[in-house]
Amino acid sequence: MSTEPLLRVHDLEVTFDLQDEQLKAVDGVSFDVRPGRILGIVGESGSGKSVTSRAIMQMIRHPGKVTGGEVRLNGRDLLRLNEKEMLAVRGKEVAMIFQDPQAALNPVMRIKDQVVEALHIHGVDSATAQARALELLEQVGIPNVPEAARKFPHQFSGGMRQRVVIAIALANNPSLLIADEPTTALDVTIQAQILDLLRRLRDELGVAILFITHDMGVVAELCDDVVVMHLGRIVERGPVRKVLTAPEDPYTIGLMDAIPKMDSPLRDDAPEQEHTVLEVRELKTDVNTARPGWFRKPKPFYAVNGVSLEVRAGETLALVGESGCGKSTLSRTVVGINEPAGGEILVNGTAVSARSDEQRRALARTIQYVFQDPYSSLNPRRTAGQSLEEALRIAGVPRADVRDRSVELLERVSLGPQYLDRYPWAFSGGQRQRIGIARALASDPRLLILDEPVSALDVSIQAQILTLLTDLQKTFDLAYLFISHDLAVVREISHRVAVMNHGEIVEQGTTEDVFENPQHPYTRTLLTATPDLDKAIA
Amino acid sequence: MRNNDVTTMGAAPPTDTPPTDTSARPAPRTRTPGGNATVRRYLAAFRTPRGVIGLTILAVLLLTAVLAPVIFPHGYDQQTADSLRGSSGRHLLGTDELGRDLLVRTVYGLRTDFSIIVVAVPLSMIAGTALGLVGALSRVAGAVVQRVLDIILGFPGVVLGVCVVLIMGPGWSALVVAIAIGGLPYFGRQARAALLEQMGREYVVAARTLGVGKGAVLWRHILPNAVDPILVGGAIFVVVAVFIEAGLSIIGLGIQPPTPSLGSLLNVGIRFIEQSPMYILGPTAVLILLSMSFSLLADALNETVIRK
Amino acid sequence: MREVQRRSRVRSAVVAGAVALALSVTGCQSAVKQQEASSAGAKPTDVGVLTIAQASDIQPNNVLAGRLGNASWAANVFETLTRYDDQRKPQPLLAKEWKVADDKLSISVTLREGVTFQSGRPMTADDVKFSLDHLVKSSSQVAFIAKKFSSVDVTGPTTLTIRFSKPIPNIFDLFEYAFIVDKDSVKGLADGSKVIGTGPFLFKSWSPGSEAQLVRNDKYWGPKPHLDSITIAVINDSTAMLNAVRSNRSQIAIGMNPVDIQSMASNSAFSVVNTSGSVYPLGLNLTQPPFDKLEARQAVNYAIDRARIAKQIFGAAGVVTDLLWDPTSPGYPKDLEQRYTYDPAKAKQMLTAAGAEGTAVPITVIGLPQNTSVAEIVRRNLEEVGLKPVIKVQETQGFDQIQIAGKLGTAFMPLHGLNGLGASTLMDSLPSLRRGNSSKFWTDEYQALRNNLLAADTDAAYATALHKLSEYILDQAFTVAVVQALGQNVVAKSAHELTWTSRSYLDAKSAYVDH
Amino acid sequence: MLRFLVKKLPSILLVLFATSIIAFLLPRFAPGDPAQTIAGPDATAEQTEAIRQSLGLDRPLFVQYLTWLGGVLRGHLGTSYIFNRSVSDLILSRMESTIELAVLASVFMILIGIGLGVLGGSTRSRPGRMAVDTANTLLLATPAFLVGLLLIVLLGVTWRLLPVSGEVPLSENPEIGIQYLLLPALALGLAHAPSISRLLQTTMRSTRGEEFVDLARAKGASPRRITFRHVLRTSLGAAVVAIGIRVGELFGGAIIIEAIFARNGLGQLAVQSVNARDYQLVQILVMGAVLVAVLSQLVTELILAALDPRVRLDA
Repeated sequence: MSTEPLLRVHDLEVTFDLQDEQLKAVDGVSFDVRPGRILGIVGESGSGKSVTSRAIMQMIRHPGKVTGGEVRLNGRDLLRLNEKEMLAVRGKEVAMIFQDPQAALNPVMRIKDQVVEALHIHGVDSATAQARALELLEQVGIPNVPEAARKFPHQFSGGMRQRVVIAIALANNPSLLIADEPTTALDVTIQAQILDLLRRLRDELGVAILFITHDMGVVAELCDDVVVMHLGRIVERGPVRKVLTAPEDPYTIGLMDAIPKMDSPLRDDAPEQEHTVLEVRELKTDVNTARPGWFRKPKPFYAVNGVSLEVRAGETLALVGESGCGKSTLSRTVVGINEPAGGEILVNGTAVSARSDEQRRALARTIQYVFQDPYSSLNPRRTAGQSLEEALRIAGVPRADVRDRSVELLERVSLGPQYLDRYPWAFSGGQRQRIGIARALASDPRLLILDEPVSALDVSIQAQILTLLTDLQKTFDLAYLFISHDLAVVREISHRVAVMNHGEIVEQGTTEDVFENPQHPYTRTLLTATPDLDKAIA
Repeated sequence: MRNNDVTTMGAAPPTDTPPTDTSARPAPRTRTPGGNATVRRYLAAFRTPRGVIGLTILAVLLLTAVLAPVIFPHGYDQQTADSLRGSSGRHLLGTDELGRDLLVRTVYGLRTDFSIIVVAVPLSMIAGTALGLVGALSRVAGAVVQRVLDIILGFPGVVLGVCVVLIMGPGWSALVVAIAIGGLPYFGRQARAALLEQMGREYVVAARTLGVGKGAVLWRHILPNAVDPILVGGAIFVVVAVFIEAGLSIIGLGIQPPTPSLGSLLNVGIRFIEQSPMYILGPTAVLILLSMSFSLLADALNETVIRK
Repeated sequence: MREVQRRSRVRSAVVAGAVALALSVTGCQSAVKQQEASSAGAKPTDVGVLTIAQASDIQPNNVLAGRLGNASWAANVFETLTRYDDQRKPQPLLAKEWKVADDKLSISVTLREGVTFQSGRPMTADDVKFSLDHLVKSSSQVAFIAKKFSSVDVTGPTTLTIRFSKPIPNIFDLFEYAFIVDKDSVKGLADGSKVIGTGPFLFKSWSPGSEAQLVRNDKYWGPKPHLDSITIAVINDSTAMLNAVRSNRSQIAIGMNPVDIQSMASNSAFSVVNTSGSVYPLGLNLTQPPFDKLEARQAVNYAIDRARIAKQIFGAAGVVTDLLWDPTSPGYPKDLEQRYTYDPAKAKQMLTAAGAEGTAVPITVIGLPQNTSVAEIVRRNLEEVGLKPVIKVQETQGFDQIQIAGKLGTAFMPLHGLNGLGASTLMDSLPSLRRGNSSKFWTDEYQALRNNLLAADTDAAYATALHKLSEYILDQAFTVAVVQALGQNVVAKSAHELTWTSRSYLDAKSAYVDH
Repeated sequence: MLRFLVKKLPSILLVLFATSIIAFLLPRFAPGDPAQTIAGPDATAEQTEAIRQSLGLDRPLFVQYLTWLGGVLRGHLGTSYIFNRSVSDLILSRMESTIELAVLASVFMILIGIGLGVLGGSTRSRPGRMAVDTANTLLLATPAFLVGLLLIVLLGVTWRLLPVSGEVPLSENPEIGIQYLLLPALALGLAHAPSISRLLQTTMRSTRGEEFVDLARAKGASPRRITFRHVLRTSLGAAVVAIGIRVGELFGGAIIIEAIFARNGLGQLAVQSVNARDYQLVQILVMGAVLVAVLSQLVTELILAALDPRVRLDA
């Protein structure tokens, strides 16, 4: 702690020049990063954390502008440098890792060339650069480097791509690495590997890292120090352990409370009933619709491959798995968006299919679907009222009662009647998700399929929606099939858990059993990979 | 899996970066009913610099064309012995080979072009959109329609026009038909693209899972959201339509004399380009203004209505 | 480093391209300079080649008919038995001499000896008989004359006698048209693959729609032609044709736009040769109102502003006349030329009298540029006197078809080439005048007047008969001569000794081009 | 690639087959009669009928179609009624003119289109953008024939720099030939360029918002390098697609350009054959136009695959 700061940000101010207003996205932010340390910047969306990181690189997008403060790297104020001088700093002294490794790599350049370019720009000759590139790829853990180096980004998985991005960042031995949500787009298991890698690089190379994230768990696992940002200001700072265990600022306190924790008490309200609302038997779904030729049959790809499960009245069954494991396909098959290729779906004990509109309507009286993205699940051209009206009319509510019932639905999700005539863009993400839920409740269903209902929301909003869901479940005796990749959330809301991998269910049991005593190795991997706030601090 | 709100800071278009919380933005227009909100968005387009210029040019042209019989009550066929004269006080744009005032003929030519556009473009737009949306009702029919549209698309605009004229004989209706058919694949594809995009949208899926019928989904959810790009496409297609009219008229397959159209004026003007280079000036300028006004409007709409 | 190299390579390529472009524009040879230098009077470089620019393509398959496209070459490859001189007196060509029998019911022809086809085969009386038979089946304008033959008897290798049941005074019109073709290769005419005649030039090549080549026939029976070759370039755009002549790429332009001809006429390096013209009639259908009334038809004659049409559309080439005969043809009744004067008031009054005011008059017009322009003025003129004319333009093919079907409607505007033919031939060859005309006009009196013309055996009698016939046609006004336009060819002064036949075909056998 | 072509073949054949039916039926639905054209204006109905029979035009349409298609498949494109020449000869003799025009026009189109597009897609200053946008808007509003007419008036009539009418084949005299070719090719190329430049410009501007461009900046890459190596390189696909579509349109546009510059190319041949109801020629020319469009699309896809490794042809 005694070393001179590598990076000193002092009183930084960034203003966005919008048409009707001046918006201070970063307002008097100061912090230090010391060599060999990892500083986390945490905050919810719009807190100004990314803008801060971009300001350091002088890469703020139009119409944003740095309007005050200084950014000293090794004592030199980067904000005073002109663009040409900055070119020499970027990638050489400070390097950046981006959120979405898929978007961050040039899709039409071989990965080696992209690494070489980083060296090339800073004057490394061709032969040396080639050799160094292979070395770097090796260093970040790319398997079979000579062959992999010739590949294009799309031929890699997300985790591998992020390793390439890190390799590029490390190319010129920068003293500071800025990582802007580098694991947000990745699955937990991959995230764990990348965090490992970053830690290792810090240890081996002594590079300082400025780590921007919204995830307290990740901060806990990786960072030494943390600053918490809210609405463009720093509200709390200090060593990770101190901030996480004993936050002082009310915002931080609230934030910490909202985060689902892996040691919070489990739900103890498992319903007594044995009535099975939904049963799925040996379900298979073929998602390969691409036509390979005129005369050949497409080769089937089963995203759901022989899955059986049941959801009982009033209970929450969580379906957990990483991206591409088939959990969404499964739920979409149940409501008829995808067509089953085999197996059976039983609702209230009767086999159903959802081929025709008639069948769908019948099914919709029992099962409703809530989508992940509240932005796109509401028609932008229709008001909340119109969206509700459509659902109510389908459910058989007479036109005269629609208005009253709509207000009633809104009340159930804690929204006032004034929202009826608003268009989706006038709502916040959380409000939109509430309307999505209200629409699903229109037909008084017995089961809601909740497809990642909170993963697009900030933590504080997420907590509110989870509470709403629990309340609704109690009031209306609803059953939930809760699909999520977030184990902490799942642990908090579910009675039972099914773990899905490669289209199959690998483990199923009560929440307690699965979390405390996982049987399947995959479940165990998932659990270890999930950043655990308390374990990290302890 | 991806936290959208976080993404906003990094990768979304810069104008979308107000670092407020996801709490509701101040929404002064909250209570406006649907129609007005849409109209407002279009009006906003007309307030951009391009929109203002485009609309002004169009308004002037349209007004002149509509009022032509009032401004020039003697019609476009006042023949005199003074043929192929240059610009003068009496004839601002000079006279044609039969001594008719070229300003008058240009204005009436513009009128003819408007009359073609007004019929052909909406016709093409409606029919093309309908064809493009067929896929929503039947997958097979949709595929077949696309094939047919592909074949029409294979015909370069003028070749298609020549084929239509071959059957119908030259004239106003042949031009309308040629333009309308020419636009089918254009609007059909646009509608289909919008359709495919909308079909993947969650609110469409949501409506389908509710059990809303195909027709209702098409009418309530897909069409309103597909209409913007098609309208912008329509504005761009007007330019194409003007070109087709002029192109066919230039090779003598368009509007027939004595009725002037911008293209038929050019057709004759080329014959006298050595004697009276002035001849083609009026129709050329008006044609460029006309197509420019629509392409500016398309740009303006595109900016404000689609990329919002 | 590689990047830098590549960029400089790209840059040098761009520079090289720009230089090449600049060179090609400013370089030693400029198409525009060429064109300006020559119009200032520079000498052409190529001596023995005559280049002709013409608007329409050549038509070997129609060599026996009069087609504008054949005017440049047909008389250089093929020859006729006789040819009219300036006074329209037949002069020997392939025929050495001829004698009309006293009863005027036969003609004996003696052919020139030692004439061979370009294939090397001697031309005989059999070929002449074959050619005349062939002409009957062709689309020639004068085929109707050959149809009147009762027999063609070959009396020796170079003699033959043609017999007919009634006198044929215009038989030399037929001879003027009847190219003697090689019976062995006549099939090749259809696609232009074999075009063999007896003329001073050989038909060497033809690429349809763009170019044809003739070369000197070294075995020609007459004096050797001077020219090595003749190139015919088909240029159907007026500006391009103007360029071709101005730049001296061509010495002759056939079928140039009248407005362009006027501008060429003022250029001292060129002269304008008047050739046999065309007549632009307005046919009126007697079976349909309002033209079932004589007064209405005559009113049309008063309504048309012939002077403006002639001047505005054709300039110097325009001929203001009410008649359909070639003004240079024998017996032309000059006093009838202005029988109707432009008098819209009178026309209006006559139409009102005939109760035709406000009648819709569809006019079918052949879709040629000059024709449609003429029609425009006619339409306007008719509108001014109270009719409601509507123009329907038909492409040439469509027009011909409707004409044959006899469905041209109330009024129609065809285009007739006069082809240097006399009135006695025209009255049978012009579709507007002949039996079965689209005006549906035919009377005994008309028939009698026509017979009188054919029977006239002296120039004076012919003139009288023609005057009477003309008067009758004018009175009946079933077809209205709107305007006549001279054919005009532009000829560079660097080309000499060009001969134009009475039907305006080019004879280049003694032509030469300045060095 | 071979697999891709094999896969594409059925749909190409289908389009061509459908086109062949349309091309065959079109002139036959039209009023007018080639027999009449051949017979000439003074022919009698009997003469015309005889010609019709000799051409086989009196047989049922279906039979005529099969005969024709069979011939085309064996390489016999038929004989033109008006020219009495084999259609293939006629097309070959006109081909040079149109190909010269189309090739040079394409070169102009691509150079100007990509040039303007890059300029518009990389200029950050407001006046620079506005200049490019204005140029684009103006060009976009000006069809090829108008560009042609303006060039004629400016360079052909007012200043007389270049000849504006007629042609000399390059094979005959390249020096003079190119001068005849420059203006029509420029007119055609210039008019089609802005649709390429606009697409390229839009794509480049949106590509600039991509994260990999940020990464390149973070590497310290210079603006020039970013523009050419990253933004342009990844946006080129959009330009290629636009070029592919335009090349097909260019051949169609050549009809009008040939008419106003008096070039004896295939376009003029097409207009003549339409006017003369020369079925045999019309059919083949329509098929040819569609074939060119289809082929240029195909080539586009191949180039696209070469440019973008993500596009897999045989997927």
